[in-house]
Amino acid sequence: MTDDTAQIATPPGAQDAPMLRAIGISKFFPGTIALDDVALTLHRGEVHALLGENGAGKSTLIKCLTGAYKRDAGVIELEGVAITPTSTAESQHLGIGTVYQEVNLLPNLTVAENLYLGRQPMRGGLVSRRRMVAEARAVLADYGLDVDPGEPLTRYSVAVQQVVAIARAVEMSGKVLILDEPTASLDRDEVQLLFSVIRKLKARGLAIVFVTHFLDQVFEISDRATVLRNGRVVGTRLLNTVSQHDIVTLMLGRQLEAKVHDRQGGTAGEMLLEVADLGKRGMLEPFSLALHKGEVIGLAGLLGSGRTEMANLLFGAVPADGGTLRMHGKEIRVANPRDAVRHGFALCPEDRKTEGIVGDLSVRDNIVLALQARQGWMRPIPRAKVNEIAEHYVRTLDIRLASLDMPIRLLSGGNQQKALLARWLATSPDFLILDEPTRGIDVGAHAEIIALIETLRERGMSLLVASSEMEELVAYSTRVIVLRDRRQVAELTGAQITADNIVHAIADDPARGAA
Amino acid sequence: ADLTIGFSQIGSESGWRAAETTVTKQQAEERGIDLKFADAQQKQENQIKAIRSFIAQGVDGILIAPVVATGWDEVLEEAKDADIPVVLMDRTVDAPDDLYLTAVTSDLVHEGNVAGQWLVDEVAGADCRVVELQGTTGSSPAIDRKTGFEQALEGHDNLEIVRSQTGDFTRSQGKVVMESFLKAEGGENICALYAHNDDMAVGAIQAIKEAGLKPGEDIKIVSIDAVPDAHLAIANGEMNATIELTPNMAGPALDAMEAYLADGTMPPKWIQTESKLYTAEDDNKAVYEMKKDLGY
Amino acid sequence: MRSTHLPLIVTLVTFVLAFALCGSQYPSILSTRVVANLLTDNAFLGIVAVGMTFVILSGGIDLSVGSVIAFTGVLLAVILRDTSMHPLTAFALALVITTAFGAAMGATIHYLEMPPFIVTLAGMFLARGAAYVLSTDSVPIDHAFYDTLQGIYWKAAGGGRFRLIGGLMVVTFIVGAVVAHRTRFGQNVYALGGGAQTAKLMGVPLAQTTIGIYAISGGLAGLAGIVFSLYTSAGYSLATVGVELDAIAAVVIGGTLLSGGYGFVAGTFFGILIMGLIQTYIVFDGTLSSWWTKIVIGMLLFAFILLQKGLTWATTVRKRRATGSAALS
Amino acid sequence: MAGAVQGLLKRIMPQLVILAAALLLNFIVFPDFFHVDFRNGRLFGNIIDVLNRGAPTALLCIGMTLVIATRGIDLSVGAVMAIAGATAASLVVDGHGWFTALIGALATGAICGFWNGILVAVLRIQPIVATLVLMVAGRGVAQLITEGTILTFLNPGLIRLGAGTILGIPTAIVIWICLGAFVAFAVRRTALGMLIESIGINEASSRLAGINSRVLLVCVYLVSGLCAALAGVIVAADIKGADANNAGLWLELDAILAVVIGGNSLLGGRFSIVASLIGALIIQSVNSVILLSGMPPEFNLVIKAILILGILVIQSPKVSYIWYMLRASGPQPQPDRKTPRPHRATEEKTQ
Ligand SMILES: Nc1ncnc2c1ncn2[C@@H]1O[C@H](COP(=O)(O)OP(=O)(O)OP(=O)(O)O)[C@@H](O)[C@H]1O
Ligand SMILES: Nc1ncnc2c1ncn2[C@@H]1O[C@H](COP(=O)(O)OP(=O)(O)OP(=O)(O)O)[C@@H](O)[C@H]1O
Ligand SMILES: [Mg+2]
Ligand SMILES: [Mg+2]
Repeated sequence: MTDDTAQIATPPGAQDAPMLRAIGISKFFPGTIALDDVALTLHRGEVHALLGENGAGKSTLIKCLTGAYKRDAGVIELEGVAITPTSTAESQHLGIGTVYQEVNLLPNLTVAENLYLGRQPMRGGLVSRRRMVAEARAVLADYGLDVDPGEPLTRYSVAVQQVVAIARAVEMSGKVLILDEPTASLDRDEVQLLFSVIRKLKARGLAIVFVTHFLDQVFEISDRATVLRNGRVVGTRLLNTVSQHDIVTLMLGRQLEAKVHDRQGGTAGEMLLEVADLGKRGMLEPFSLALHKGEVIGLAGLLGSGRTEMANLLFGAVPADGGTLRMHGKEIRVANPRDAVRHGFALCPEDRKTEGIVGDLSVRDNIVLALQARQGWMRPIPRAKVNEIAEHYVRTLDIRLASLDMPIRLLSGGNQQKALLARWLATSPDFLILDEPTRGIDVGAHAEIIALIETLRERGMSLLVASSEMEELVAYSTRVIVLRDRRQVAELTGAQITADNIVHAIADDPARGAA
Repeated sequence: ADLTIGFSQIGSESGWRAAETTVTKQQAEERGIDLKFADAQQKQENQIKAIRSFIAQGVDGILIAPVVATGWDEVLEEAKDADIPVVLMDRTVDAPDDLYLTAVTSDLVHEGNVAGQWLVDEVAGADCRVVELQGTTGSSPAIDRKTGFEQALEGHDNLEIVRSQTGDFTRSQGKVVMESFLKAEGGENICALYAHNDDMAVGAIQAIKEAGLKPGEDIKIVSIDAVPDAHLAIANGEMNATIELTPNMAGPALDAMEAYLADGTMPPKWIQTESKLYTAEDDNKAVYEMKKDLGY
Repeated sequence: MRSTHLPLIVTLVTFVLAFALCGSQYPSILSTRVVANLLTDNAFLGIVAVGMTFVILSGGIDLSVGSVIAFTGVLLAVILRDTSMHPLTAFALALVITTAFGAAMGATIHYLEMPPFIVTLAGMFLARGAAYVLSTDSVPIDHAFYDTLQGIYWKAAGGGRFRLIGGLMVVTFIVGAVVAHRTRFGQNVYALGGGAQTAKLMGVPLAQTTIGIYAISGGLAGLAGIVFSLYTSAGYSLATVGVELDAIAAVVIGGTLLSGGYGFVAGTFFGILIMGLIQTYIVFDGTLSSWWTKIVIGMLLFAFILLQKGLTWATTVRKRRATGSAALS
Repeated sequence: MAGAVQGLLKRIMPQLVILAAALLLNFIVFPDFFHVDFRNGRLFGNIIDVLNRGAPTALLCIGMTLVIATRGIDLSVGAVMAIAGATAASLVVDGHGWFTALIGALATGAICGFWNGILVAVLRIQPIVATLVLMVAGRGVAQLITEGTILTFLNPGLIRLGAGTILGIPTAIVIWICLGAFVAFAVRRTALGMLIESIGINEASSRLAGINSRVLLVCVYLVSGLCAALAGVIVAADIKGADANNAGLWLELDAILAVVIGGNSLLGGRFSIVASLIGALIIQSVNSVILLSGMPPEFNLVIKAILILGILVIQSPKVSYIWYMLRASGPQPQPDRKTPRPHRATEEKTQ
């Protein structure tokens, strides 16, 4: 379809000149055309959703707009004036605030320093730390965040960091605010807080770009949506004129047939793993767990409830300070990831950037890494075999890449996630732990991964999946364990597994501050 | 009463230096002096620090083997104020000479001169292309021994220094550089080698052998320090001459110190140690046996 | 106390303990003389270390400083010997040259994306080589102005002389601390150390900051050169070999992480004092042979690093326990 | 297989070009540079010297390449050389055979490497500092063994290791070429290479992928120690004596330089031992230019600095990126591998 739809799709309140207009943006990478003649128009006071599959070019477009990448072609006008920002700093001065896909804050600075880097409040020519902290506290309060801005950022969870990043971008943006998958690691309440802030800014007449893979969020907050596919704009829509279904079809270029799963015989298979009061002081209360073959246990809980901890403890990534594991009835020791892998465990970590990918290694090597590690360095996997494995998973998981030799860090976020999944599937584990497996994954892939989990389960693999998405948990779990304050508070089975029940189990929760 | 004396040594960069340290300690022991030893790791700042600490500690006297001639006025003044006598060893400093008691040194220029003179007599008018292995660039032995040697060669046009490169006073560099000399000039075109210390000469000897030439015959070799290995080489006819730089500077130094502390007798401002020339005539075997336990 | 201040505290405590310990063994260490000597003798080292702290905080390293000090010394000496230029003019000239040199290295590092280790290594050769070319021999400086500067000191009870250069070092540290912790440039340095790419996305001007950092380091090395020439009233091309390693060690002992992003200028000050103390102690002891001196220095260095690791580790573990719940409340 | 060779060639092409240039420079300052003849049982010529004198650096940078690939650095190699040399010397002086001496030296090297490895991998001390300790103390240990003297020995077996020849080729050359070839081959024919790169790029991820990063790290430093020990023995044998204070002094810097000239990132990750070895030869040819040029020694450092800088600038990622931009595109050449170096410098930082 052609772009005349864009003209049709102008919001009613936008007869005045657009805030930002980008025309004919192109960006080439060795072996990829990331963006091909992309046009994007942002009006004052509109929230504009930027949608597309993984690797469609959303982040790249954003980076071109903000000068993080040098665009190869195209014009960008801010309030009718052509601009060519060569660095983020420049676009910030122009009043374009951005949250990039991965949390981009500095681990060594405090929350306040991160928030005010580059524009610290000064007194007498010197940075006034006291004012900085005070103002930071005030700002973060708007986001329902009660943290000590004087503490190092790393003391707080991914979620907190994400919110800080957003707050920083908002503070920066006088005219345009760009959010690349800001809600990926947020839970419902935080999303709502974020949306209320967005509405305020909207009322102030900012133009806001909003990238996400959660369509209901798109429809909740956005006025218009521009859809990319393989680096091309395939259409811009007024959201009140279309249905989710249309958008999905537009994104994928095909119908997405939603398949409904009916799970019988959840705990049919024989006992695989028995965990007896495994725990670590200050991280997770001791918990017990019995896992059968062909079972998918969903881990539900709010941010900071300890899901990641549970995953890490089981995998030996964090040494537990008590508890036993019995596999096939006999006791095993899992002191570190190596033991875990040897016993057929696998873990897709939550933080793919720092704990998942090995950025500079080729996609191929990344996929076989775990398998090779298990085989030991003495027995290298033959080249042919490696290619076979890699190609197989690139096909089955539909990983979009220029070549198997490209460094994995050059893949788009979602595709990195898939490659990591491939790494672990290649070891054909008995027990697969997934921490937020669908974070940053597009709707199509989302469905595929849920289907994949299904098939793995049917093949008799046992899984433990931590996720913040109720629907998703409901979709594949045979059992749901609910965590709160680092403690197991409920377990739902069979018919009990409904979004409402999970929400309730999580919800009646007295203490809930940060994160 | 037995004295406490601080000794600030440059370091232990060469066999000779190690020997000097050993001898100094022996001398102190014989005299029942409590010697406080400080190794400066080739750094002047460390020497100055050491001296200051000695002063703070209130020692009776200080021995310094200065790493370089310049830059001692300030700290020597402090020593003077605390009236602690200072004796310089194996190198003078350019500071007002009322700041130190005396200096026990050889004359570096003279050493170079002796070496040059020996070579002049040795070749007796015949044409001779000389290669020179300098010490560490910028170090005063390197500079003075070069000067002295060149002075001796003045007016003898049959002698010409064709190549001169630094061998850092070390055996391995001596060998490496000599190798390049042999190739660049052609071994047969080199008639003599002058090395600023024996370590380099010993290295060079090996290079010459590996080039299939006879050190000592095809190429005459003269160097300075007279360390045991040099005597051995002379004894084996692989080297021709070496000028001794005695490691025993402490003997005279401590004598002067003790005399002064006892009844304030002022020693001469400069106690020069002799620069003895050793050639094949001397009984190098014996000297070797005698020296080899001095910790060279 | 913030968890971030821990390394600083640790170093301070370590120094006090060590000082007391030495004092108990050699009472004369607790004299004004020794304190004054610590300041005077380490003045030039301290000043370079301030620059080095900035470089290391930004995740870089500067191996050239030792050579730059020597170069500055020789330059001054030669100028004062061969021309009638007034020392102050010569100082200014030297500072300009060394700062420019540092900036040039910074520019190379940033624009050519070359690792600091290598660029400054080449810088080290270059500066030392330049010193040789100026003069291989050591050049004495005698100029009335130098004598007046050297004449300035406060003689404390107990014979300790607090000299001008010691004061200069302290001032440098204070200024350095303010710049690092209370200016935007300082914050950018930390940001750079935390992650250049992220810092870039957050709008930190990389080029400006990197060049600035190495310019500062170069400039301070120049200043240290001036101090060193006052200290020895001479210029010598073989001087201060390997000082860069001493400076790095001091910075690290001072609790700054070589990987960048974490540390304090003040910490470096105590790092310097600790190293000075080690040497003083060895001299007071006076029984160590050349080789044992090296070994002991190495072992003490190791001991300090270990002590820091231990303390830091112990406390962070407690911290984390705390956070576990803190993060939620 | 052929593909692998081609890949290697593509990888080391810049280094080869620079080496050629450096040798050409030698030829210009000294026309007989390439002349080689056979004198009293050994090949004799400047080229041979470059290969022979390059041996210590070459041996060092075999281990150094691996260490740097893991994002580390080993400043202690110079000191380890001294220790190993001293050990070997004192052993033969005490009347042991040359083989015992060699084994003894290698053992001490292994111990030193192990020590560094423990500090880095187990105690988690930053490599520069961790190895700085041994750099400072190591020389002391070496002098402790020789008691400050230059320990001269006459054991022909040991001397042959440094000054001897095999089929007319100086032993040192044979040793470093063989060892280099062996290690380079070993890491690529096994999975070691990939695993080392992996922990160099992102250790957290690698651990989670089940790689035993600790053991691997220790091994890498151990190898570095062994290489240093071998180099130390060769240097000592070459001058028939162990010079504790000067053996391998500042050689660690040359080794690191060689690795970088070999196009390996100091930030760890992808590495090529062959390229590093060529880097070592490049450095040695530069030294040779200085010696042959006959310039007065005070210019040595300036010349070296300028030549090195030139070399590094030529192959700096940015410049080669511009190169690559001039020549039309191809799939992922060096630039994109290197340009984002600062990039990774900065991610996954979790102090
Ligand atoms: N620096 C780069 N070099 C080469 N290819 C790149 C680079 N950056 C991105 N790409 C490619 O460009 C395409 C678009 O990537 P981009 O990150 O914009 O996708 P995206 O829409 O953000 O996907 P996601 O929803 O997963 O974040 C992908 O195919 C990616 O592999
Ligand atoms: N090692 C640690 N030290 C201190 N605090 C930690 C540590 N690990 C996690 N936390 C804190 O504990 C809380 C748990 O975070 P975590 O991400 O594990 O929870 P979660 O249930 O997995 O939430 P999500 O995975 O959705 O982010 C976070 O607030 C985090 O700040
Ligand atoms: Mg993206
Ligand atoms: Mg989690």
